[in-house]
Amino acid sequence: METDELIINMGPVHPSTHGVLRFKLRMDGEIIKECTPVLGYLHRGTEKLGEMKTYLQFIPYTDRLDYISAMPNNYAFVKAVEELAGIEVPLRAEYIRVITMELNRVVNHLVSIGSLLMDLGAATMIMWGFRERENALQLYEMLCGARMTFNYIKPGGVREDIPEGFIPKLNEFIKDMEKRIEDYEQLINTNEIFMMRMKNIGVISAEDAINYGMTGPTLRGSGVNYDLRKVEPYSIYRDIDFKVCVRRECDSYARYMVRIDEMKECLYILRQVVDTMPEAKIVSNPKYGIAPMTGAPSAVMPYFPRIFTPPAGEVYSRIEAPKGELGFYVVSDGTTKPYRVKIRSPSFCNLTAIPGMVVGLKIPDLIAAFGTIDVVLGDVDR
Amino acid sequence: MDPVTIDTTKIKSIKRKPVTALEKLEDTGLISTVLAAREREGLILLSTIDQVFNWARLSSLWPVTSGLACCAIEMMGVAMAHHDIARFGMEIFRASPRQADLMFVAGTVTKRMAPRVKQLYEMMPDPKWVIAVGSCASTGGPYHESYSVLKGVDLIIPVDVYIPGCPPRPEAWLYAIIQLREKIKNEGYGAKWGLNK
Amino acid sequence: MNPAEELKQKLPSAVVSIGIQVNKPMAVIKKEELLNAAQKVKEMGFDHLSVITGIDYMDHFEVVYNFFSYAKKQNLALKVITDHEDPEVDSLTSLWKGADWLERETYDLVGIKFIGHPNLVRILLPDGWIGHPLRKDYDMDTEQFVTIGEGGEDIVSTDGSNLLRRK
Amino acid sequence: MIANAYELIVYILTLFRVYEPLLNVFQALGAEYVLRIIIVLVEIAVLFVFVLLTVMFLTWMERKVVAMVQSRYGPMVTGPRGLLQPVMDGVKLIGKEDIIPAKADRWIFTLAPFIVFIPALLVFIPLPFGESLIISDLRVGLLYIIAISAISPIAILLAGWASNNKYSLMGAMRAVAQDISYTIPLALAAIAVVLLTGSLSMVDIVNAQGGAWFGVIPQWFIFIQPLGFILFLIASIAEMGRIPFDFQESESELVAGFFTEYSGMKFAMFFLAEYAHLFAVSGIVVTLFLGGWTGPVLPFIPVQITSLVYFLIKTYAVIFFAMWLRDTVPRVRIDQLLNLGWKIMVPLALLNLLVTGFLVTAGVMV
Repeated sequence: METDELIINMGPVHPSTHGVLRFKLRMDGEIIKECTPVLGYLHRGTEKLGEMKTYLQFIPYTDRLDYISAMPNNYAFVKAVEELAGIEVPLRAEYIRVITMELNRVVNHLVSIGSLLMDLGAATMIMWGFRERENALQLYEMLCGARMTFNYIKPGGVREDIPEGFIPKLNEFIKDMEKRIEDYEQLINTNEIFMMRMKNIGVISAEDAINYGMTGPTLRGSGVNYDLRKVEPYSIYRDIDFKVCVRRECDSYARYMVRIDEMKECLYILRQVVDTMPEAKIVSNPKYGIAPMTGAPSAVMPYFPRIFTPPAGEVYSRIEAPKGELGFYVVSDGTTKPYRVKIRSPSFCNLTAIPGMVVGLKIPDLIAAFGTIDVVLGDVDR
Repeated sequence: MDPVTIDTTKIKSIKRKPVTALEKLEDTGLISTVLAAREREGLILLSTIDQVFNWARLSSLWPVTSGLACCAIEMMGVAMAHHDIARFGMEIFRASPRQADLMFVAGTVTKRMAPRVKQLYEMMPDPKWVIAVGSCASTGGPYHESYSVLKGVDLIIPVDVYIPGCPPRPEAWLYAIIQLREKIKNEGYGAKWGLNK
Repeated sequence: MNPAEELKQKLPSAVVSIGIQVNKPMAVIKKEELLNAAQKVKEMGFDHLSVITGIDYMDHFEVVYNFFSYAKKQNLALKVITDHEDPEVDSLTSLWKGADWLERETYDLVGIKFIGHPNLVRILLPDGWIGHPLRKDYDMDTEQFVTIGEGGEDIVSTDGSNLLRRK
Repeated sequence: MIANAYELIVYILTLFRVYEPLLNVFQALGAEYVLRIIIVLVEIAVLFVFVLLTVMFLTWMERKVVAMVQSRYGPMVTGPRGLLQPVMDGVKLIGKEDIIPAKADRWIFTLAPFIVFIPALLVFIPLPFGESLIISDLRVGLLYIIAISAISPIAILLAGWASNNKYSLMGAMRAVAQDISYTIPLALAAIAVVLLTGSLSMVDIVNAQGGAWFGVIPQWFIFIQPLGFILFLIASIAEMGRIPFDFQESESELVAGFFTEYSGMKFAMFFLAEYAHLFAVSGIVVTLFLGGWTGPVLPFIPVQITSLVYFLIKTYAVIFFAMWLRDTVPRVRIDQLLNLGWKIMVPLALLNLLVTGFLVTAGVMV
């Protein structure tokens, strides 16, 4: 039976587009014939601002790219600058960075799973997710005073050493979290309706996923064993024991399960890092950071110069952010400001696959598939 | 004499309880409303009907679900268990602006989004209120120099309460909500629509 | 032998020079030979196109492609240099579907045209936006405003009177 | 034996020795029917106020239950424990601007909320809230209820069509598809009960469940008709349009479904109708399967009061179940829902009917 086609606009203000994304849908009844994402409603010109600000001034802007997991963004940019300038980082600072980043991965996946479930109609999970997220944010507040946008990682180290009482609280959080993940699994994993909604929805094969440039949990849900922390170990990931969570089903359920597994893995990493943390309280490179201050509470107070000039050159450096491969292409011309900053954001590249994924499915499936891609619009539009 | 004891009678004398309508208004610390009231000879006539309606309105502010950027995550944080704006009866986030009373402009308003935000505001039925959340929505914030960001949402729609912060802490949101409730409490029926002039 | 050298060996005509881009091998490719070289690179196992970057150097543009091979776990960067007047390079959408949006974005913000791209329109900024913001000569002083047309499309103008509130 | 609420009012008036003089006055005027009309109006007013209060309470309860599950407090500031919250919501909605979209069909757009709201109240007429607490014991009570509930899809379709909004239209289409495909298993499951009682009257159905096996286990139809109960419950939750079957207004897909464009009081009417429907359907579930208002008779307390309390307790248990369900499960997809309805529930309901018919004919049951 032939029916008239219906053009539906989802967004930019729509409850389930996670912000201001817009889908232009060509529908045949309830079935999607064509899906065109329209981006740019949150395009803030971050790359241009990168050319206008100094290296250190630009770090806060990286926080606001992927605002759910800001710490890896911080780190990705700082890593690029460090590679460019060849800065050594003290071991303790690397440990602190890994703690913050893995903690942020947990937070990111909590929000991701929560909002996925909320889009599917079960509002309870997001409440639970945010309850635990709040505990993690309190840890961040202890660390740097901010809840979401940290500006904590600096070239050559981190801004401050971890405060007293942080590690016990972190341990408490890990312990609590392990129990909570079991709760989530009880609530969701075996839910018949959830399975019906997620299995065989938004299928993307490994070849396609690679061809589209998808990365992160979305790629690992398609069965590609690829994690930059293992492939190109940066920071101290070389010394950490963890496994890459891979699922072979290629569907939304696989991507969801990868996230749940990764949270557990994160907690495992956190435990290790906390146990093996070096004692020496040096958290920034003396050449680029530390000015010894007498009479200060700790013997060395990190201090970062306002002006910072890496040598001319260009670098592309990438890390495994919670959403996938986050890269910064930084071109320096030897002045205090970068000549060009290009951000390779995971959300943008992962979103590329959506139009191909959802043809022939229905609007509820689009929401399920889109939810498991885990997109943050600040990261897409930049 | 015990040094710890605080003489409570003195404190009372310092902070006099507001009696008249204008004093009550000044007590809320809402500058714009106070100024507007002074303009009208310091008289705000609130009939009983007005009071009932104002009470109803401030008690059930339903926000429209419209997150724009970073602050939207904090908006979710405010709505969730830890801070729980449901206590004020505000947890009913309506996806359709037709059923909402309050808009949180939560995040950066880009040039491309600006007409949509305005449209959304215009779709809401009167009486309606707007809270500009974060420095982006208030002035453009860190993106003030950007080519594609609107420098403050008050350029396109009227704003009742501004919250500073990037993003503001949930406590700041709660404070802003309380301020808005105070503001609504003192609104005359005509004041909102300019009939008192 | 690093992949850049390997590429030079296989396609001596296309590669202008090879170098190192902070511990990642890089090859500068002739503009006309880009599609060939990319084909070869894909055959060499570089199946992941990580990012496309367009850089404005005032007198010329550079387009940098960063590749990664899942099998060999190697990096490779290709660089193409175009003139400033009419920057054009071949599109890689036939080889990598992921190149679609990356190229559109580069077109949008830097203004490099990709020949053979199926749908080369602006992606982040609305259609009709004047100038390409990431060029160094972009006019930052003229404010542009967007309004919504009858059919819901974006209309760009430098006059914001339709949008802005009367004070 | 007092049959219905009219007679109850007359009985109470007689008890206070008011009825006779009143009747004399009206008879003297030759207008006895006026008194009857007044009593009926009083009856309706009491029912209306009761239902409205219940609905308001239900919105509050819903928010509190959700909050409880999600480890929150829920409304706290307005009134004690936020009890005044629904009143405030109502007053606020009255004071809101009433928008009719420019391209909407004005008449139908205005009419639709009323067509939704009025049947939601009419459903209560043959529903026994307690011994003799019934407006009218219709002999076709169950049929009447099913017929009246079938009006709301039409109104929803009107609302969706008149709004001139794609989301509204899609929401309305879904709602109608869902309502139609679930009314059938609902009715079939109910017919099995009718087979057992041999009557469509709600009072008869309740009375049939009044006894007890071995003096302990109540003779509720849930024990005789477990499959029927489950089918009826699922179908009625689907008909109510609550999670996991809330397609008509599934927020993350269709913004607010068929009432996307409604604001102010018209929106409030949809809202009220929804909760009135929840209360009505829960009441029907209780009446058909959970023994209605039956329960142990207590000394010194009029049976009308105890039975009302029993009925409310059972009804609220069912309502709580629906709310609890809402917090724990995601929404199913529309095609999955229709599949479930037509391919599983209708055959099962038919099977249930068949088996019941056999057993009743064979004289095993009842």
